Amino acid sequence: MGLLDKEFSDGNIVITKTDDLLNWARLSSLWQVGFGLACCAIEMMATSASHYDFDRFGVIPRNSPRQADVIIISGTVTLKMAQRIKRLYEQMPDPKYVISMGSCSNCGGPYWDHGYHVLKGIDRVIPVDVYVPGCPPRPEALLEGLLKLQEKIRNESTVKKSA
Amino acid sequence: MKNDEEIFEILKAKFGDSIIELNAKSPFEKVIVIAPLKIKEVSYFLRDDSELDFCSLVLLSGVDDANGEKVELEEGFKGIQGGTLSVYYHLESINQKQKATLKVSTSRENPEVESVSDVWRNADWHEREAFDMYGIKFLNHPDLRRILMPEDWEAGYPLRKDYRNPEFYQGMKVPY
Amino acid sequence: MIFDWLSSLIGNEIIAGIICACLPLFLFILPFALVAVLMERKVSAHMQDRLGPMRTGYHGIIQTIADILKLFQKEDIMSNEVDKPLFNIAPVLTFIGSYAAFAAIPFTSNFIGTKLDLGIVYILGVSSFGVVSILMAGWSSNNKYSLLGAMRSAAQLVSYEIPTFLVVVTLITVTGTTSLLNLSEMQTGHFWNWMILGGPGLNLTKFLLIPFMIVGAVIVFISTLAEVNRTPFDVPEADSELVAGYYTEYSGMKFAMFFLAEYANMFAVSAIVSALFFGGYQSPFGYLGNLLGVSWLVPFEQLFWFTLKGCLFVFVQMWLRWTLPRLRVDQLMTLCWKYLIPFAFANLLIVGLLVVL
Amino acid sequence: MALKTEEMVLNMGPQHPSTHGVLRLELELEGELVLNVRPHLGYLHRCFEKHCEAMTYPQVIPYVDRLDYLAAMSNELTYAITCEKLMNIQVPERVEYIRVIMVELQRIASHLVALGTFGLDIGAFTPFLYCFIDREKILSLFELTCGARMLYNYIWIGGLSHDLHPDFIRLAKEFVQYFKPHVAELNNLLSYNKIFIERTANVGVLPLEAAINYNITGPSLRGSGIKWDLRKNDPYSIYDKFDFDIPVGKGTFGQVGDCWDRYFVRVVEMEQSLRIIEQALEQIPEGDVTSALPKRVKPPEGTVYARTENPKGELGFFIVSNGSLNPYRVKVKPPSFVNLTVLGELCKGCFISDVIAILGSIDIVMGEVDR
Repeated sequence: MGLLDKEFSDGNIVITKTDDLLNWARLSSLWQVGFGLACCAIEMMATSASHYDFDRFGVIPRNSPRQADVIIISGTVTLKMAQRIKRLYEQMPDPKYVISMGSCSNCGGPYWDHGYHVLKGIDRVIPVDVYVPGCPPRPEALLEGLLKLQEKIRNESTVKKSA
Repeated sequence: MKNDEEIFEILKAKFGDSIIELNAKSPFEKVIVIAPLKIKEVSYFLRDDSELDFCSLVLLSGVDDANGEKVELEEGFKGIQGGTLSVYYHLESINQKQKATLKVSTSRENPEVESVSDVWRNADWHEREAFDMYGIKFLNHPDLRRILMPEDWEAGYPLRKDYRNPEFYQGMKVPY
Repeated sequence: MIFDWLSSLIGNEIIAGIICACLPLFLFILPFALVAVLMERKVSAHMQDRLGPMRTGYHGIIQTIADILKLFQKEDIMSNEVDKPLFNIAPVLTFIGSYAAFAAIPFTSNFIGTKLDLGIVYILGVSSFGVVSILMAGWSSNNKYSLLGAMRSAAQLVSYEIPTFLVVVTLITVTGTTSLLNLSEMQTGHFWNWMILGGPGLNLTKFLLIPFMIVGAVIVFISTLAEVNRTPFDVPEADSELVAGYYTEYSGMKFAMFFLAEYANMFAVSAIVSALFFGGYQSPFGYLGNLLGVSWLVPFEQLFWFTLKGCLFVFVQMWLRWTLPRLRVDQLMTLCWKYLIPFAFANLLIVGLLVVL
Repeated sequence: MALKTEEMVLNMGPQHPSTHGVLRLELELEGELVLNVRPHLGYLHRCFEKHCEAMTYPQVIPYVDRLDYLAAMSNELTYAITCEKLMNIQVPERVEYIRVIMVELQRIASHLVALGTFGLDIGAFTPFLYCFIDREKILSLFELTCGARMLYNYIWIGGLSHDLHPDFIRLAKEFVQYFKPHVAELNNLLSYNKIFIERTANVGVLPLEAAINYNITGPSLRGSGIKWDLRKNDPYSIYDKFDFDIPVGKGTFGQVGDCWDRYFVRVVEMEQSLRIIEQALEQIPEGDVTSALPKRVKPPEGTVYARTENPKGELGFFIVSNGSLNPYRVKVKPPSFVNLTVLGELCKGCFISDVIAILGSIDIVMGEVDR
């Protein structure tokens, strides 16, 4: 991608440091869309609640997608819901990230075979950054997924091509 | 408190031919079979009669009996022609502490049952669900639309035994 | 005083005026908003048996800086249907409204943006700016949630101005001044000179006034709480009903402006409450500087007390927010029109009588 | 010339902070007043009934968990009871006791979420987190028993997957002692809060006749003032051995059947569940929990309907068996689905904020509404 493609041939020290700063800001203030789908949403709430405390990592739920950075697809995505999720994703401002939480949104989960109304994987509709397996994933697993996402953001660059 | 035979006798005496039989095949509950276009009348009586007093409809469920003949429609796919679809009504009386199970059967090609949503208000959504899943048409229903599936779902009625999933819905691949 | 000093230093009154105007913004309001956002998160977290932000700096002290830096990087979404000029002006206007209020608030006896004689009246007038910007934001967003939030907010702000003003009038009848600086100066000395304890002097009227002053302080605190849209009066941005109220459609820096303005507003109203009833920048126990004979210490002590009192009230606002449920919009109006305004009015009459007698 | 006016149609959901998942409401508004509410369902329709037809009887249990995912144990119990009725299995005494303990713990956990989110809808954020703290304690007990936090697959047809952990009884007793004062804390923080009462009393009044005609069940029905609890009125398992009360709505701060009554019934029910758990923990006998597990679940032909009192209301399973290894048809009687039908009736003429309060007070779970 790269915001300033071809403007700088290499990342020099100024750009690298700026990158580090901006990435640090993005990764330490990932606001999630306050949005739950199914069983996993309860575990997501438990992760935000006192025992696991998402807020330690700077994650707070914002109800409006306009003010959010990360959307956690927490649960089974049905065909009826998939279009709404796509629209929700499109409403979020860039840079935005997606965590797919739970088997259902990864690949259809237990509903993969006979689920006539279940979308088999949210990645058929929107791009996913981190997949968290489990049915439902434990809060620790979701935290691990968040750390993985932070790791991913840490290695991003506004100048260098990401791929 | 009345048992199923007594309720059946009362209904038989009142409605005659509309009450078809008392089906005791199942060892767990006896089912009173009623003509599909008379169910509303019978329901009103069951609710309003002081001895029966079935004040609430616990459950309304459609069932695909799949008792028609299996025909090969396309290569490898078997459809069902003929036979019946059924609707089961589980009733309960809180005051009389009694339960009853009713059943109506209707043809698979043109499934029509009288709606009971005037009698028990919660039947509204139950009937919409049965319509959604089996395509059973409830006559005189106030708002018979699909309830769970998307309204533009064209692939048929998912809980029928010969249902086949579409390949795509609005550009999304449906099978795994 | 700062202005005089600056203009003599620079030799140009206009530049000095601009610098003077910018000083509170950069010295106080922005840092305070940053601190307040973090404070809110920490206060709420510790009330809820959590830790709050922990990963950015020691116990997350630079969390808000990360938030702001991130909001700088966000895409600024503007959908086709919005009313573009209004949509762009609204956040700026909100910030102007809350910033302009600081012009007449005395931070210390020496440092006040402008020594307006009508200080308190000016603040009440300027804070109505908020209504306009909120209506603008709600209307221009072309979003039903925003619109509902804006309508609620406008009704609420306009209504709650009235009890505030009635209490202010009460104070004016007692003190005879509308300048916040004079008002704060009057409450000098010790805490028994504060208006909540009947004001300076030692006579019968002072003791008779005490209960009515307490009532007045409570009313003004409640109504200012409503004016900054804090729980239990946060119906305009009721997040469980209206998603995010009037700023539902805003993203990136525009949202950050609303966000910062809210916290700046919180401090502004806290400062007003403390200036009116709790001695403003005055120390409750006399000054260390006077005691030691170090006169330059006094303004700093005053700034310290001013900030402390302001933060205390901000803390109370946060405490309420994380404890109480939210009122419904009609109950909000009932509270204002059926309880606060009659009480404030009766209070005004009684205090007026007492002062005349 | 008269100005032309029209109602504003507000779409609430499927992504909305307080529609408890993915319910979508279409509100017709006149200013803040709600003229009409039309719920739209199906955003979480996961084809449960189709899956049942394709699975064998024991394989259905994990899917049953995912119906009312806040009360998975209760769902499993209902399904197990239905299948046991179908196959005529008597389960050992110890199994019954363990089931009752689990289900009552689950009831507390489910009510804690219901009360917490209700508070959240009204605008009180902190009680929600306090409820979740207590819920975590219950979940850790479940985790000790069967390794999972939310969806357990623990209660099997004819028994349990395995016995209790040796420490379970001690820890459960500790939990009961720990939790008792917390109900009072919740009452102080939320139930008797003046603003909370203002928001919920006299709001969304559900008259008893309407409740019965709509077949509302569970705390929402009892909030309207009738003592109807399947644990007493149609006893299953071993509930007739315990001593507990059925709380009903009394209209303490308003009319009988308002949101506050429905809310408070749940609070008192948690206390009663604690009583049941205490008694069960004292009386629990020794025994083998897997002795009655059938080798092959192949029930005879026939139809059966069995039901239990779930935290949300009456959960029932209607199973049509054709004598094979797979159920021919499984139809769920979902309490949340039925309770939601009354929403349109309750919301006519109230404010937008009240819609949220009413929805919170009837406590739905979308997994069960849409299945």
